[in-house]
Amino acid sequence: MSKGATSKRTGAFAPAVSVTAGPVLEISDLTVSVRGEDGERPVVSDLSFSLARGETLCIAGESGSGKSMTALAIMQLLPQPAARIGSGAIRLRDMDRREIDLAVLDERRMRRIRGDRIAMIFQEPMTSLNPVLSIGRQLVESIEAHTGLSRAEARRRAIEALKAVRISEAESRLKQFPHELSGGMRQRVMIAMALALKPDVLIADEPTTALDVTVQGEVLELLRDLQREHGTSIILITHDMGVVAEMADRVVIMRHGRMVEEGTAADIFSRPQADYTRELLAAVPRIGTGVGRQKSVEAEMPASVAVVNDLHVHFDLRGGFFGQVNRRVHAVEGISFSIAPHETLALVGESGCGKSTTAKALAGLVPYHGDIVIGGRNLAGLGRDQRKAVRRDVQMIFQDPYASLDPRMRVGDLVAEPLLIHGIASKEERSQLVAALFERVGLSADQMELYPHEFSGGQRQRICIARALALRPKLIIADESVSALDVSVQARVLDLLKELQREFGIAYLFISHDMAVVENISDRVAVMYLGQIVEMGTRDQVFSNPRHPYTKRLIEAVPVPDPAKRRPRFARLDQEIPSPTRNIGEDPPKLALKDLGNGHLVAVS
Amino acid sequence: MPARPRAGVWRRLVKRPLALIGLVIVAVVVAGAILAPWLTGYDPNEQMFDGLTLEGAPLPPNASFWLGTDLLGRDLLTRILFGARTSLIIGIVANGVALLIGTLVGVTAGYFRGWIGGALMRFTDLMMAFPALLLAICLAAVLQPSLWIVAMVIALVNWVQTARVIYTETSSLAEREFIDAERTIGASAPRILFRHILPHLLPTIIVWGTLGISTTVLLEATLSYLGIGVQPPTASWGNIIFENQTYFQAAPWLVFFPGAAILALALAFNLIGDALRDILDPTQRGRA
Amino acid sequence: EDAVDPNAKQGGAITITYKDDVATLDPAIGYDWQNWSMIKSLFDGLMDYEPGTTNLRPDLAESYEIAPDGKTFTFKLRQGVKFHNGREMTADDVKYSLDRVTNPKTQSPGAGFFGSIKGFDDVAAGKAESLSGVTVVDPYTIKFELTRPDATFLHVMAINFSHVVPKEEVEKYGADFGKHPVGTGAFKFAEWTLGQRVVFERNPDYWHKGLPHLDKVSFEIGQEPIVALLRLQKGEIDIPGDGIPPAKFQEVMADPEQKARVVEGGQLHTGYVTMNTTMAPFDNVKVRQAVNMAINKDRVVQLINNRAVPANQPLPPSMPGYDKEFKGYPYDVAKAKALLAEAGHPDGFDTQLFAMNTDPNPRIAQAIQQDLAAVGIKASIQSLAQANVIAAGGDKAGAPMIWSGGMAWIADFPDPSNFYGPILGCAGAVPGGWNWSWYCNKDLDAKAAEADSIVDPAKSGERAKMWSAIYGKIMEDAPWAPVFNEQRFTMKSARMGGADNLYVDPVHIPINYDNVYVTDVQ
Amino acid sequence: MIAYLGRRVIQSLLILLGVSLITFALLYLLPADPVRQIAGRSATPETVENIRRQLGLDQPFIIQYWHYLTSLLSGDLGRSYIQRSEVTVLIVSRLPASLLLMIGAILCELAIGLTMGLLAAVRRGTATDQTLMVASFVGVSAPQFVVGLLLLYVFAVRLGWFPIGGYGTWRHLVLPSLTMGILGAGWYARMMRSSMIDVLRQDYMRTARAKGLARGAIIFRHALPNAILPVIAMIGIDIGIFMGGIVVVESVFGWPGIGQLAWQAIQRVDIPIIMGVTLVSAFAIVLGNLLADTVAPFIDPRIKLR
Ligand SMILES: Nc1ncnc2c1ncn2[C@@H]1O[C@H](COP(=O)(O)OP(=O)(O)OP(=O)(O)O)[C@@H](O)[C@H]1O
Ligand SMILES: Nc1ncnc2c1ncn2[C@@H]1O[C@H](COP(=O)(O)OP(=O)(O)OP(=O)(O)O)[C@@H](O)[C@H]1O
Ligand SMILES: [Mg+2]
Ligand SMILES: [Mg+2]
Repeated sequence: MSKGATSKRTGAFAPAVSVTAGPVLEISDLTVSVRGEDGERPVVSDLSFSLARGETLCIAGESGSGKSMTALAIMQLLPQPAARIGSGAIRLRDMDRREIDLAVLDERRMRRIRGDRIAMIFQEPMTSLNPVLSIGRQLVESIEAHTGLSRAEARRRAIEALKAVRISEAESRLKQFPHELSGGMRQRVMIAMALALKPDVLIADEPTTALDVTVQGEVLELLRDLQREHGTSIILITHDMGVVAEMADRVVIMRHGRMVEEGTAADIFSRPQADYTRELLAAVPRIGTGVGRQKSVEAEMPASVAVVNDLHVHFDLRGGFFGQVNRRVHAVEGISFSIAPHETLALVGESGCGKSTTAKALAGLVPYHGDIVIGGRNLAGLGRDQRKAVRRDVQMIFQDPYASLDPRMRVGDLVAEPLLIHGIASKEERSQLVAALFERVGLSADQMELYPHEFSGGQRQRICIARALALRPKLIIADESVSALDVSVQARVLDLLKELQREFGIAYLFISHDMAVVENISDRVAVMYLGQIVEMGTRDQVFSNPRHPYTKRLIEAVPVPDPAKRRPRFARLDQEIPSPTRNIGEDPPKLALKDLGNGHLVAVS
Repeated sequence: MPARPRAGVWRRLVKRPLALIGLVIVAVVVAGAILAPWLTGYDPNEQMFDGLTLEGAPLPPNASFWLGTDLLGRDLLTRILFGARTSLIIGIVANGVALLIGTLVGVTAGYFRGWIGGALMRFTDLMMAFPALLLAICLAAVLQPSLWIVAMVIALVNWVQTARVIYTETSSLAEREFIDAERTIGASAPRILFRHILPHLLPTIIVWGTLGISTTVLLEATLSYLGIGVQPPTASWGNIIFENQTYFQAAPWLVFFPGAAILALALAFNLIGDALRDILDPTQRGRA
Repeated sequence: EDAVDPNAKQGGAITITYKDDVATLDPAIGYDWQNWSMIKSLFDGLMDYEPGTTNLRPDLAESYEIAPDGKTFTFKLRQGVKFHNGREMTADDVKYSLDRVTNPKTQSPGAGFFGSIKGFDDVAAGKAESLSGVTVVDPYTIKFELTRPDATFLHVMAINFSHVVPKEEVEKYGADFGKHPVGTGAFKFAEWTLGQRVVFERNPDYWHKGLPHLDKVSFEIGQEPIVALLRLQKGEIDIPGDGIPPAKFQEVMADPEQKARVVEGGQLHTGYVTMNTTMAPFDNVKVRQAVNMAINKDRVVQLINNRAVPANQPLPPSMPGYDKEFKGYPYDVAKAKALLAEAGHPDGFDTQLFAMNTDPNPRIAQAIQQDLAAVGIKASIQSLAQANVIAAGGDKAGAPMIWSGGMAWIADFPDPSNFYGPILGCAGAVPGGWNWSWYCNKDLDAKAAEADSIVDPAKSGERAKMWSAIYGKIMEDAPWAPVFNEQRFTMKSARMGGADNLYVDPVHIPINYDNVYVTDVQ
Repeated sequence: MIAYLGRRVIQSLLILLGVSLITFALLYLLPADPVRQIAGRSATPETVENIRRQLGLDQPFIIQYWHYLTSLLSGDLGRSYIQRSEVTVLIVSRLPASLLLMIGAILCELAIGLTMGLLAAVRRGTATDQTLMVASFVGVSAPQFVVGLLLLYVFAVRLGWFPIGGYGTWRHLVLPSLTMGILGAGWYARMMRSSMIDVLRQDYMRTARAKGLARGAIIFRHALPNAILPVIAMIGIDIGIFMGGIVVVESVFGWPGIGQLAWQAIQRVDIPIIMGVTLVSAFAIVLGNLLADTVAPFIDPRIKLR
């Protein structure tokens, strides 16, 4: 690799003919730095890799390792004016082997490259499309920007592109706005937009992280298909090793802005060289490994911590002339379960199926119908003070630890707050208790004086756990409590939760959409769909013998972190998940659960 | 590590040139208001014989009257200095009361939905529908104006925007996850309101407070301009202009200096408020 | 009939500006100084004044006769006078007009002027529709019977409220007659764009041949006085109706060319401070006298650019009955203090001074405030909207002191009695009345009645003397502190022609539209 | 949509009802007697009482208000005490001028404010940005009567570019609109800037750039419609502020609108006019808000009228 800086720069403007049939994209010694309050700081350092034609390169690494920055640097879309390319070259080659250095290209020329030669898909499908423009408009304009096509022709191309990403009724969809589509659909529109002009390179920055597993499967499948058809080279950024295993030809592992390891997918997974890679792989939860972790709790225990019977939660939507209630969200539609001490019940299901709502009902955050019995006392019949006392036994850990801690309070005060509210212990005792709690969750007592934003995500979640523990609850509801964390951090938090359960005998209601995690931690599993439970049983029953088609789909959709075990084609869902919103008076049909023996319940329709 | 909340606000404020200009102007005005009796040798209300020409015309700026005299032969500089008191009192009291009402209404309506919140917000809508100045004029006419009455009238007219803003913010705060988290540990409504919601509103309140001062000072000036503000001979920047406005051509200093004073003070508070908005904005914290 | 100015040119149009709206042009209702003279040009009464003077002369009446007892007035009407709608005006119209103005349904602010006509009380109380004292003798003769001899009656027949209106037009427009005025005057109403412009056109059938000179008079409304003057200087308008704004006065007077276009004249105006004689400490005459001595009137006059003369008595100098010899209270701080001490207020006292809130009144109030402070009287100023000041004045416990500016007495007609009745007599000292000093001296009321019963024009000198005595007596009691008499300074465009006194006509403010002309027409 | 509008109209009517009640009460408490103003200084007490009775002002508050409301329903705002004309006629004759002024002011503030805000946001952090923002603050902080007098002096008196006050041609409109518009322009510039900056850092803006769109398309097609929403909501509120502003601006420029009418009426407690103007203003404000809310979904399809 010659690095004559001057010749490279001129090469950007006058296409230089190179003899070798080199890669489409070649990045050499890329350094990206951001300016902060404390001066300039590199976030990507001396990064070099190349991308061959038709290849899928995965960039993996923990959060903040500089993956996105790399992608943005290629696109020349680094956040301005904070970030800039310090040095290095980004060479893009076309079929005629002319090469251009994107790192020094001026904005006007770069504009022609973007979208046309290199396209990009971003992580958040919900926010990556302009909410006020119809998707047709957004598709057509990107086609028009790079071709001389007439509006009608551009439209035809747009429809083709939508069809290519398997969006039904493509023509009428053009008129729809992003908010009228589901997350998966939006991500497919993004892909259609990116691929409409058949770019040489597609950069996908965590394209599926925000999606449900089932939808993720579909989207990955789609990417693969399209790559096969067009021979596009893909850079796929992800922190999910399962996705890496599923998609990658080659893998780049990054940490702290540097490349730690590079190799083929098979090599990385079977013969990881760097310690960090090994660590990363070890932390990945895998379906199947959870079995035998501990013996599953047998059937139902006599004294349940919590019993939920025929729980309904509805949200009324107002409309009509006088703003009367005319529609209703049937978020939770008659579910029943019980949790025993020492037991972990997992609640799984796709986004919007009512998991969080169930948790909130249990925690007393939303009004409900039906019975919730905690420690043998039915909440419905209690007065305010008694209810408060009973509620002490149920604590909750939320998905986003940052959002669930008041950012303006010191963490020590936050952990002490439940004690204060319930009038437990004197001031000195309290601070001792809090210090003990901090130590118990693996934080040091002198961190009590800090504010939430001064911690990392994993540490914050530990603070939330300490806070939940403060009242010595019998039941802790963990709503997606580890979903936002990096795999390695996730693993450590899960370990902590298990430890605490062993120690205090706490029961967990563990809510997650990640089947691998669920298999790892749960004793029993309940699968929710559209506000109802479609299957419930012990972990083994559900994972090794899933009976409901929906359960099967969920399990199948989980990518396996092993390139050798790539799944066969993933079955596509023909239609979107129906909405739990219905007009007043139209109640959804109720599913009956059938016992297949040993408490393995399955819905029959 | 980014600065802790609130710690260092002052330091960061003085680091911004525009905010610093604002602070300096406010400091000068406050000092002028406090030291007014000692700064010039004149009484603000003394109509001096040598303060007018024989034809009764005011004197332009000169050695003994630095900013000239007004139509009654009073020293304009002294009046402007004393007028600063009025403007500051109005700015602080009227605006403070408006802020208090607005915050109370906004927080209550935002946190307690249901009929209390509904009723309060409908009332706020109602007040919004009043043409503010017309309402102020009517009120000022009903309640015979004095400094404090004018302050109250302005407060009564001005709380509405604050209430709206605080309402929106409180309702979105109430939706935040950490409020749910507080509820799960059994925190009572007052505790949530005072310990968790109010501190978050503080930046907004401070910002609206500073921005509101300028609005208030301007409103007083306008009321005085229309002859229904602070009663003469008490000087206020607005009524100095009101008394002299027809002379804007013959004696431009009479309008120019107090006009510039109003502009400068309003501008100063706006600049400070704007800087505070940036500094206290939680989404800005910890960012570069 | 007085002669028409031989130099006058016929034709042309002039523009006059006003700040405030012209409220109405209904002669029974209009009582603002803007519409006062406008109405005079649209309508006529039985009597009028010689242009530019205060000399009464018959107008729609050809002649009149006063019975020796002074209680019966008979007017012979001019024949062939036509309303603008073409119909001839007759005695019935005169009677109708007076019935109308006194009828409470009309809500005329001038009804009180007709109190001496027989039957007035019944009409005012709504018990009768028609004044029994007004009789149509024949179409050209009308007779008035009064309940008491009334020397001012001829003046009353000259004020706007007695102007003659055609019944059919009043009935046609109802309450909106004031926006569609039809009279017999020199001009007829042509156009009214609310809030912007009122236009009069020459009445070709005007009975006074040769008048008016102008073809058109336009009034532009809503213009700040200062803006009006700027426009005058640019030649866009002819008369700034609100006068020369103080801010511009010196500039104008300093420029010989402009100064030449300014006409100065007296005005039937007095600016004064009322003191509530029923309220302590102003119930003590010494205190009131002290206030009179405390006010530095020269200084106040200086404040308004010397556009006034210091006053020492209620009547303005151009009013019959004005006492040139009267010295009044001198400006004497020491004496004022002594009087206050005598009255038991050696250290002064606190009180309130009300004033209207439009310039220059708050300024004048402040000057007075400073003067009072010098003798120890600490008066706080209540600068309020006109209506609020009037309300406070009409409330016995409302206002200790009021500066009359802006609401001050500009005479309705040039007769000394006009300064007495409502504002100094017992009749006005009632709740809601205009006698803001609540001064009620029964003796003087009787003397006033006596003076007003001297109807014989030959004895008018004697009557004026009596009035001088009355006002002299009033000044002894000092319910007022007269401050100044405003001078009028009317400015005109260069092309305006006509005698100077037409531009400071005491009853036509700002100018006498009927008689002025422009010089730039053929 | 229809249901939404229907509901909003009912709400608006209730608001107007509230406004009328409060204003009526305030005026009832006013320590000035309108009858005095009507009756004049020569009136006898009987005449005064007579007039009071005729106007119904001797009735208790509730009855007076009820009469006012019932005649209001038939579109009758009563007759002015001083001018003796129907208030409706007076207001209607002056409304066009005020509306014109308001439209002029809105155009001014939008044109100036949005341009400034857009420019500042796009040039964020540069000297242009700083200058524009300081300028906007000066606009926001300048008292309207001072601005008005200054503009009048410089552009009409000194330079003679525009007429010195008055009404009629577009040239008359410029200075008053500018005076009213400058205040709003300052706010709009600031709002536009922050809203634009906010939009510019949205993910979809990155998408637009990643598609290789031209700068103009990015700013005007992608950013502007998103950024303008809060500004639209402002215009509704603005009308309320304008209603106050016209009192001052109309008096400075001799503009024959309802501001002057209101001011003269307040001076002379001409209650029917004050009531009328207040109601008309409140109506305009309510209408403005309604309009702003109704327009919003056309700009942002996510907004549902509910
Ligand atoms: N706009 C910005 N200004 C300053 N620093 C930034 C900005 N965006 C990202 N950074 C910093 O750059 C570093 C690399 O961030 P980058 O987004 O590339 O991480 P990542 O590997 O994509 O992580 P993730 O998996 O969380 O998306 C981080 O330390 C981050 O704090
Ligand atoms: N406050 C609310 N008002 C109206 N609808 C609501 C409300 N909260 C939740 N819903 C609806 O209820 C349904 C269930 O929501 P819930 O949050 O329980 O889903 P979830 O299973 O937790 O999904 P996710 O995995 O995305 O968190 C969804 O359709 C949601 O839109
Ligand atoms: Mg990233
Ligand atoms: Mg959830």
